[in-house]
Amino acid sequence: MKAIVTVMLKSGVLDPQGKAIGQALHGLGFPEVGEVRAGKVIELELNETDPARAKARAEEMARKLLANMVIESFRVEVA
Amino acid sequence: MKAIVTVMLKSGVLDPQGKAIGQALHGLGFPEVGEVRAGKVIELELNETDPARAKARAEEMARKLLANMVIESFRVEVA
Amino acid sequence: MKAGIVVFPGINRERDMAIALEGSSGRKPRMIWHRETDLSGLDLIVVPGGFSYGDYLRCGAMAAQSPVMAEIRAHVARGGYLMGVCNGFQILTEAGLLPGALLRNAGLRFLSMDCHLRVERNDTVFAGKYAAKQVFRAPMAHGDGNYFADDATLDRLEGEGLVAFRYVTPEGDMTAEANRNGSARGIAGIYAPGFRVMALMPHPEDLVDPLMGGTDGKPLFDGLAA
Amino acid sequence: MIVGEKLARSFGLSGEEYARVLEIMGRVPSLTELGVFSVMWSEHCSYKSSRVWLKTLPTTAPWVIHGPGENAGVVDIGEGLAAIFKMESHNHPSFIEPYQGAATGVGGILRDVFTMGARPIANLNALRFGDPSLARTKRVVDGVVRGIGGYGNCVGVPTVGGEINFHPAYNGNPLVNAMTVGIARADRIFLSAAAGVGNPVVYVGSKTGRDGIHGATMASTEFGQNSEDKRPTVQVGDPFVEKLLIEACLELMATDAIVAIQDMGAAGLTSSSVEMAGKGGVGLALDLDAVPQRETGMTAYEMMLSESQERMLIVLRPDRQELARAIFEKWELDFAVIGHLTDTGRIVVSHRGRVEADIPLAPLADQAPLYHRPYVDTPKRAALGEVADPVGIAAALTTLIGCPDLCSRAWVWDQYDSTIGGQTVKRPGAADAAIVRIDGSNRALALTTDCTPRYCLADPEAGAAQAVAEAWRNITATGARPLAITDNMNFGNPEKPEIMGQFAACVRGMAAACVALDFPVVSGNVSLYNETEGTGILPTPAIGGLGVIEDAGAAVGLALAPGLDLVLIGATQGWLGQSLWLREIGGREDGPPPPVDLAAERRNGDFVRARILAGEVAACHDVSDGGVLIAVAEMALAGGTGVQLSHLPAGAPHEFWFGEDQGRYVLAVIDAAAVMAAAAAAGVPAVLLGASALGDLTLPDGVAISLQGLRAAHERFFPAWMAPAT
Ligand SMILES: Nc1ncnc2c1ncn2[C@@H]1O[C@H](COP(=O)(O)OP(=O)(O)O)[C@@H](O)[C@H]1O
Ligand SMILES: [Mg+2]
Repeated sequence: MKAIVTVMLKSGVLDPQGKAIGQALHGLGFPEVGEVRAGKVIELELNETDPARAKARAEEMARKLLANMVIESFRVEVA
Repeated sequence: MKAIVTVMLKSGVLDPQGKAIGQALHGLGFPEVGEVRAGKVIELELNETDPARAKARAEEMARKLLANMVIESFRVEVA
Repeated sequence: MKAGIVVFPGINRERDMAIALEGSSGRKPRMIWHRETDLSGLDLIVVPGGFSYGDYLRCGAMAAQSPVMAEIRAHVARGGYLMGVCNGFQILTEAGLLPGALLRNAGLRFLSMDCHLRVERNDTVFAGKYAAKQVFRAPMAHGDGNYFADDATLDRLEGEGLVAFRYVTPEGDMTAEANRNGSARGIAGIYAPGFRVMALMPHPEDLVDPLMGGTDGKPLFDGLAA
Repeated sequence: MIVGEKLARSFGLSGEEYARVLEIMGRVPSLTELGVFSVMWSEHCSYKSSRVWLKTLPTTAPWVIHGPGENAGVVDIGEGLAAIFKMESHNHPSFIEPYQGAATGVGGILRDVFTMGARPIANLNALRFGDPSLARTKRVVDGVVRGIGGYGNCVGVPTVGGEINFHPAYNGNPLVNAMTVGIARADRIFLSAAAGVGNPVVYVGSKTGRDGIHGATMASTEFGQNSEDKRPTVQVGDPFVEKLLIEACLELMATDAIVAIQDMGAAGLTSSSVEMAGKGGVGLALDLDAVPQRETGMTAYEMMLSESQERMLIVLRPDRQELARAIFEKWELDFAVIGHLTDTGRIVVSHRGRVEADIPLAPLADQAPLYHRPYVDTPKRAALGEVADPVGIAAALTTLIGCPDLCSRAWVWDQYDSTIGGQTVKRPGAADAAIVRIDGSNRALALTTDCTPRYCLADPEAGAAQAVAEAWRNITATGARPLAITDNMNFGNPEKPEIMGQFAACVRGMAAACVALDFPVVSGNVSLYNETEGTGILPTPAIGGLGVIEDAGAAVGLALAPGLDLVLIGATQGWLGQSLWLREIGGREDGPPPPVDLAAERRNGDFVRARILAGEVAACHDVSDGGVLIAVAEMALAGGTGVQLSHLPAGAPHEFWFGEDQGRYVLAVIDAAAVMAAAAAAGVPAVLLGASALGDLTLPDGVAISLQGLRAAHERFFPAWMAPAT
């Protein structure tokens, strides 16, 4: 199976990258852009066939390594 | 509307970060992890109500700035 | 050559570059704020190192979209000289003025140390004061210097003699260890066809004074002074 | 939230302190007012436990322009120039989030320096970590090093030096002390005292969010089991904005627009506005609606206490407001007039048409708590007595040179841009102090950070004197003249008399050394409550030293070349108490630390500097951790040159080669006889150790140690430790 872990800064935590991207997009002629948040995505091939277990394991990986729970939150999708 | 742009390295471009994450996960007791790819996700608030237009604009942003087509590919979801 | 240095927000090696250019030419280069559009009277434009726009998203991506880039393209089209160093190299690839891209260093860490570069050809204005195949030392300081291009592009670069410098050992050999950031085929710097546009990752501008540990970078600037 | 003693306590105020708030206000304070009192009276901002002791430090010299009390210390370095420098801790944030904690620590200390008008030219750091065998320690080291590099590299200030120690006492409390040095014209120094009733108060930089609220209070309490709960207060830095802020501020400083300027550090808008108005003896009216905000619905309390990074507060000449606005807009930074100075002597904070705080400034400052905390002296350690050598000299050398406290730090400094600016004459590892030339001048600064916490634990007074002496010695060993220090006093819980005793003794030791060496304290920082679940850190008075050398080209490094004689300057008794040999080879942390003879320190150092400036010295290295043989081995490795040692010590060889007696240097010279004669004439002990030659490091008994093997041992630890798991 495949698990996709998306890691974003928690709301309220300054996202300098998102801010800079938003400003750049304005400058490029995309005035419709409002808030921008930048995050990471990690795609994992898992040797696992049960979606529920895959999801639980990927969540464990996120908590242990992929996300920095002090400032980030994550979500997991499996496919 | 919200557009989510996911940017990944093209296959064929070495992804040392993904590889390092995979190794670290093995070391942490996740032997089921196979290939790992690391990418970026950019979440955009758009002042736009038409999903098709939002998607088209976000794709334009990705081509112009958010992705470097020499090394990366992207996908856009709107919500 | 009359030189100008383009300064994007976040660029931080513009003073080092000015010192090196002035040291060889005796002339102060013009500082060009990125919103300026008049590049007339300049023979050489330098895009120096730093963290333009914080290196957010991708190094050089936002600067490559800056209005001054159109003027830089016009300058190149007129036959003007252009040099990018470090962030400048990243910006020029992002802008499509040079092929390929600079990826994260293979070891995923910032690398600040001296490296050795081999001069691949010395019949250009940039390398003319070096001997052919000469090895010189230069400090490097980057997190994303891992040169990448697809094989066809790399073959074309080599075929057309567009590789400017490669990472080598002090003896001039290409080894995995000498190529710390993992660049394809050990490429540290490249030319555009015509040899008027050149960019490289290391910083010869920080080694032009015996007091700072050597003058290995000086020939490059002497070449540009003429 | 109901304002009362219970809430006050949760904000870190004691019952007594809250009673004083009630008295000053004459009523129950509002939430915002209570917030202002609690952060202003926190240990971090008020120095309430340390102030009585800090006052005893020597802070003056003819070359000191501004001592402690300003954002940073200022010394005259000649040619009409001033060096502005300070060190500051970011210990607690770095434990909670190592990357951001260290990064924002660098950002904060940079602002302290450029707020005074200086362009920052160098960063250093002093780091202490826990037991390397713990996984947590590895994560903290990795994050802190990446954070320091991530911020410093991006703003474009070279990181040129520092120090790292490991000890289990730092397991739950790593120390991250960051130092910045800047250069300004001596007649263009900017201060923080506000003046001119009616003058606009301007906010510049980044927008305000809910970052780090109560960070200053957090830095003033111990960590307990639930320190995880304090996590949402972590701030994220934006070095890109900091870089723009540096350039914008320096551009504004080239005009006559600024009356006063102060960075927003701990306790953000509260401490910057209260301190500026307080120092100037004026009042202040703030309108929080005008504050640039990143988040919606922020309250007055949140805005006053936010520790969002990369912000400054400026009092402007009213007729220069538009000029200033244009500069900040050019640099794409926020610029907002958020208030003006008044003659009321009060800070009045309004928000959405309501007065949220109205506090008299004089009592807020004058009646801030000041504690003469009870203290007990640290008991003296019993003398060590004879310690036999279980392994021999060669084996001990290889073990010691590879141990975490002595191994190569190249893995660390290779991640810091040390050459940017094009002025770095001696990079990390090249000399005992980093040498950074001043652009456009021949002059250079010599910079170092030093402290040996195990000495301070065993004897805080001698240990702190040693820290100052080592900083002075490291600068001297390059040929530079030591001018002044900044300090960062890192200790445990001051409410414990033993900890307070360590603090008091360290201040005494520092003061004595500063006086004897003409090396005053011009700035500093105190970090207390470095304890986790009742266990304190080693007392760590980190010293940041600054010196100047008129001719940058005259500075010497430690790399050895062949064909030189090695002369040891200074007396050797063979002191093994608290030595690394005793810990790493003998398996004991024991005995008193080496005594510090300040008169000998000065005599030896002045002698060495004179020899260097006379051009008689090719390389020089001070003798510190690990003793003479470690110093010699480091010189050999730095130069890739072997040494043939010939000196046969009178006493036990391991005591001579690994003892940590103070006040010593190894000089590599061409004419040993002349140097020895000059030493004899000056009353300075000198011993000929041997000579350098290509090849191995050979001991007096003929045992040869290959440089290759030594180098492998020296360079193994960090890369192996940090190698990605496979
Ligand atoms: N955290 C650090 N950052 C940068 N340089 C460092 C760091 N720690 C140590 N160094 C450098 O390593 C060298 C040796 O450090 P140290 O062992 O503390 O020397 P000494 O004992 O002579 O003071 C010095 O050049 C010092 O500046
Ligand atoms: Mg030191």
